[in-house]
Amino acid sequence: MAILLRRGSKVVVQGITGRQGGFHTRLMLNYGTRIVAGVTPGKGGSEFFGVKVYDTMVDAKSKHDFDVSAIFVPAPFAKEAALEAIDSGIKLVVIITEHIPIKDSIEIMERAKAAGVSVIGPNCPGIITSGESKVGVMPIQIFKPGVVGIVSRSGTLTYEVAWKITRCGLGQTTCLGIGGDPVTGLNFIDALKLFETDDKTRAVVLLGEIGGNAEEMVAQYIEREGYTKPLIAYVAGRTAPPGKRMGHAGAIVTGTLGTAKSKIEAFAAAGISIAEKPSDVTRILTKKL
Amino acid sequence: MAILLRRGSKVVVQGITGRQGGFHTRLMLNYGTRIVAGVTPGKGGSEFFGVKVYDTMVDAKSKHDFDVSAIFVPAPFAKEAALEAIDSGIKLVVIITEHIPIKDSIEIMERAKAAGVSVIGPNCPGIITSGESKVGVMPIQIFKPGVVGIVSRSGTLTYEVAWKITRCGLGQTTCLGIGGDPVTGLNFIDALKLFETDDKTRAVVLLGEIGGNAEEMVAQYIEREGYTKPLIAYVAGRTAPPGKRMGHAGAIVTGTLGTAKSKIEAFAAAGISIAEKPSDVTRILTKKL
Amino acid sequence: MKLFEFEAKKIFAKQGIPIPKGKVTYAPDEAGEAAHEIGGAVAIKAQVLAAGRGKTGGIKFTDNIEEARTIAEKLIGSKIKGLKVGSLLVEEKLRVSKELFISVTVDRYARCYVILASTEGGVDIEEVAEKSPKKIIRYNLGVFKGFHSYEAIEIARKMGYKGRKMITLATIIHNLYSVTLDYDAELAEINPLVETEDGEFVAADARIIIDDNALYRHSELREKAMKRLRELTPREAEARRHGLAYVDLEGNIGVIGNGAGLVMATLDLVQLSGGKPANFLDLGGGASADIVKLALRTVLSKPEVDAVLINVLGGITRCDEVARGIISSLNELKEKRPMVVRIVGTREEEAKELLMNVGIKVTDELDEAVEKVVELIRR
Amino acid sequence: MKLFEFEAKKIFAKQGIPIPKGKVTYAPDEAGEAAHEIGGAVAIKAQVLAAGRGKTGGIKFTDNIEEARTIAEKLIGSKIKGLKVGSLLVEEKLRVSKELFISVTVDRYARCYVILASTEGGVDIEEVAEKSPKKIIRYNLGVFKGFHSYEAIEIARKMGYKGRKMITLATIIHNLYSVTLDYDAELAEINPLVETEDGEFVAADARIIIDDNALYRHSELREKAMKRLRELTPREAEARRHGLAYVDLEGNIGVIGNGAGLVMATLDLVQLSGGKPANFLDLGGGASADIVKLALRTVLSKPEVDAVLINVLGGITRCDEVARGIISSLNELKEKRPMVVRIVGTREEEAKELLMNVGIKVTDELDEAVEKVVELIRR
Repeated sequence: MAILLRRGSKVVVQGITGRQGGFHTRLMLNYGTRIVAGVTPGKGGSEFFGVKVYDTMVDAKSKHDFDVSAIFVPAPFAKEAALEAIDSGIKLVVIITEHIPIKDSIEIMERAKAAGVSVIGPNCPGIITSGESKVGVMPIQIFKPGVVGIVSRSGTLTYEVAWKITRCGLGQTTCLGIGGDPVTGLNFIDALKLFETDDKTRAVVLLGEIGGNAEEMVAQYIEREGYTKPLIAYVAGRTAPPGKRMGHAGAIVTGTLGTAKSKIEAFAAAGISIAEKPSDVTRILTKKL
Repeated sequence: MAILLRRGSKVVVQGITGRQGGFHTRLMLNYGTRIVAGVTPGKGGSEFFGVKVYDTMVDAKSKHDFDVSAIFVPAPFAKEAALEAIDSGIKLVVIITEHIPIKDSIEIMERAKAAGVSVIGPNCPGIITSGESKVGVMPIQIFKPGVVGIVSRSGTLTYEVAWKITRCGLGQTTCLGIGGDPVTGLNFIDALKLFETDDKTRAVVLLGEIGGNAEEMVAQYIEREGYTKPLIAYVAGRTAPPGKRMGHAGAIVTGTLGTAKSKIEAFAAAGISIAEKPSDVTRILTKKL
Repeated sequence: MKLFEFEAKKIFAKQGIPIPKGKVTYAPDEAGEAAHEIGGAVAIKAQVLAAGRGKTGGIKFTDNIEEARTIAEKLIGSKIKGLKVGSLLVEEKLRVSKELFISVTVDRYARCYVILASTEGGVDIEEVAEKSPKKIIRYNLGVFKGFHSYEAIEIARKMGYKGRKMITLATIIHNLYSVTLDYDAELAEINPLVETEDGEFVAADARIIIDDNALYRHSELREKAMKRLRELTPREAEARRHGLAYVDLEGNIGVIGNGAGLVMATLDLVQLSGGKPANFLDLGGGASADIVKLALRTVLSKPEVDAVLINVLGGITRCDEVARGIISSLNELKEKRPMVVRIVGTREEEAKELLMNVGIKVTDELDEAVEKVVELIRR
Repeated sequence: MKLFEFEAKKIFAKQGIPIPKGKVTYAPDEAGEAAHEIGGAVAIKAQVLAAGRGKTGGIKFTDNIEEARTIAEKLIGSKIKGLKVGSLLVEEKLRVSKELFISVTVDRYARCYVILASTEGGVDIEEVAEKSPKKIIRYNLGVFKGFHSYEAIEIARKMGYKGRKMITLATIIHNLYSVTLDYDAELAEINPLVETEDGEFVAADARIIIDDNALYRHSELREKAMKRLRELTPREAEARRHGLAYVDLEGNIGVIGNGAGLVMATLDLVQLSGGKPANFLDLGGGASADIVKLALRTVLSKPEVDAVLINVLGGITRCDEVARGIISSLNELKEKRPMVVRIVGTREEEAKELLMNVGIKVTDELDEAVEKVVELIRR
């Protein structure tokens, strides 16, 4: 089954004629992603690798039906593109763009929530359901259909772990980068819930990093609700120099959380298996499955 | 039964300590309106004619339950007061304040609609259910319990007609001033629908005036849907000098509508009884009932 | 408050809407100089706050500097649509390939703003709207939800534009929306928005009406509005300054009432009874005795007025305040012209007593009051 | 980008938040003059971008002009929390009756902004938050829905204020929210917000952090950020100018990778294997050959670096571009220090071939690459 994205999910690419959008549209098409339309204002009427390009989502929507939008437009225009996607009535928006101001992200998430739309990203590698479809920028040779779900805050770290999982023969159902920005759409817990109800996913890998309290919230959630599948977590940044401190308020919002130590301790307390190294993930997985 | 406002409807007055708010709070209390709280920022903790005053709607709400808010705050602060009322979860907001900028009114109506809140006004005399309760500024001696519903764009014209109806012995169920501004909350059609389902109301009087196309929309609605009760309309401004013209766009939005002639013709075409003079209203009513 | 074309264009330019090269002038020599500065063919446009200028000789073209002077000489001080021309806008003459229409105004019924756009702009746009409504695109929008660039692009696309031109047109549409919101306009309109032979868009005309109720938050416009007041008849100016809605009419019965609807109904009744109202005067809500006094002084200052009809239904307005205003102004003005007073509502009894004490009898019924005042005039 | 206290206060003042009378000074004489101008007792505050200044001697008080000079002399050029003091803020000393805390920042988990407010402000606010969390009011708010005056009033009321003081405090809270939104701040904080003995509120300290991603829409702040870059070490400055995230560390193994998570994981592994990273360097997404070249030059410019570990997992980043960057910089730098390259992902095959051609062998496994580089150092 996989989560969120399946073979045949209909995808529209916003910013399809841009440098990144164009490059990855081709790669996505090669992987088998069903891209039904593209949108770039001012480029309506043209074609791009056989995909019809429209000026607006409204126009594209009048000719096609789609399930997912992939946003590749530059940061200064990304908020408008995301709101356009939300207004179009789509149910899943994947924002690849990085460097989007936090204020814009907050507005995107606020309006997405009001409209019942799921957002992945921004500043994320996207989502791939191995062997079926990908909406994002993941290098495909790293992935192979299998039984492990991955959710991660970091793009390249996902590849690192996915590659090991592929090599050890387990393979992945869906891999999901939630994005590295302070404010993102879908969070770890949302993804874990989805994986829990997915028949094909037999174990889940969570890749966290220092900063924020997303990992601690997961631990709290698991401690409260439990989790019916093996769950392995890795946290990057144990030896990183302390980053910028968000004044007094930052510390108050997250409490004493945010360090690798705090996250790992919280995971341990919730009974989540912890990988010391990225390569430990597969070692634990093979033991558990 | 009456509409929207009944004996015992719980009312909060925003701007209760102001000149207008204070004066009319006393008159409303005298009439029997059940005012349960007042709000004026900075005056929380005081009392006003036995009504407790709070700084915010949130605070008032934590101590009282209410059905209707009456807004008497000055125009520059009226939008915030209305949004505060809408946020408080109240279901009916009556805005008496005049001179509210159109932009503010549009925002109020937009947010009220999203929240499922009814607004009466702004720039209106409010609403009175004869002999039961009033939320607004109508002079009470003019009204008497009875069987006629009145909806009007003009405050004093309402009094004129209500007074005649009282004198001829028919009396009123509910009288509702929808407000004289370009943008108002409840409109004629909303009010007509409510009166139609009210057992006690045996006939309805609609008082229109030149400008806009609210009357023509009523005529269209009645022509399409019919109306199960006698409906008498009067339009003021037959001999008024042409008012300011809203550029080309104004004419396009309302078409050739907006004149008394256009409104009266539309009413006639829809089979609505037309009063030539305010005093004709009662003449027609007594014939019909 | 309506803005002059040149004022509206200044706002457009500030908000990124392209306008023609041009200059405001107040004297023929200035107009000649402006034509010289601009060079080539120019349009000379009378600045009056009325639509339909072009059809009544308010816009002239020339490519001759001397002629520009002569045209200006004729226009300045002349009357266009009954309004005196005080200034001219001298502008480069655009090489027109197409005339579009864009406007943002209030949609009362939908309780929001509406954008109207058409590729068939120009003086006959209203006819277009009536005969082929499909040629006009209507797009509703609110304040809270806002209006996004992609919505403007969709409008420009529906107007049949593509590529760069579509984006440019969308930007103008979006900027016109910003003008409306930023300046609290009831109307912001470009008609025509010219597409030139070079494929550029330029606002050839400009119309903005500001919501008077919002002037308090636009200090610069507020000052302008104050200045405008000085240009009204002294009677109208003083009335407005005190918040009275006063309009001069041509009859001989002065009318004072409270609430626009009731005053209009009163005017209708006067006319229906064969009388002629001298004015429209709405005291507004909650008038004080002083305001009533001012209203009476305003109405009576007109020598044509032979009698006065006062019709007050007190709600917010307190009848006793009105009575006090009437009494004190009678004392002051030593007025001999007859007056019919009809007063009902909040503090009605007190008012009647006060008036009775000075010998003024109050009529209860409006029809009766109107008949009485019309009869008084006939005598 | 963090703003200095005096910069943040300038913004506060512009947005209607009361600040103490004060002056920024860069020399002892100036500080003396400022103290004289302000009169009475003054606070002399070192301007450094670090919290906890007060506890480490960065804030001094005096009512003597000569002493002000002396204090300034000692402070300017000294180090507070490892940062050199370049300027001082000389301010009137407030007569403190109470210290409050107000802050607006981002609530990541709730995906919105959060206002934090407490009547127990001052240096120990974090302790308050931990020990008695109920003493801190938290209020979430978004961008679209906005934050209304009545919400600010409700916060001020919950803080225990009434009447005029409540309204004043609410206005300050609302203005702090406006600062956050108008300036794209990740944090805008007043701690303490002093309630003076006269019952006025004054922002005694000020802290603003601007979202770097939003600098493009704040030209004035952007220029400031550019200037700040010049104050970094030349290595950090050049790296940042080109969008590289570079941080100097104290080891001898240069590390280059793409994606913060992966680079952090790499640093962890190096340390776990007994090595010491010389830096953190994230190429970001989609790095070109030129950026890779610059990255290598940056890492290698540090004499302490004995070997380099490159770990790239191509997604947006194309491995062939990385390979080209490595090759061209090696050609240019004639580098002798050993390099371990691990490269996987988009265009991996092309990259491996390119590197093979110049004799660089690519390692497939990260653990292996890390062990290899650590071993190289040990020899």
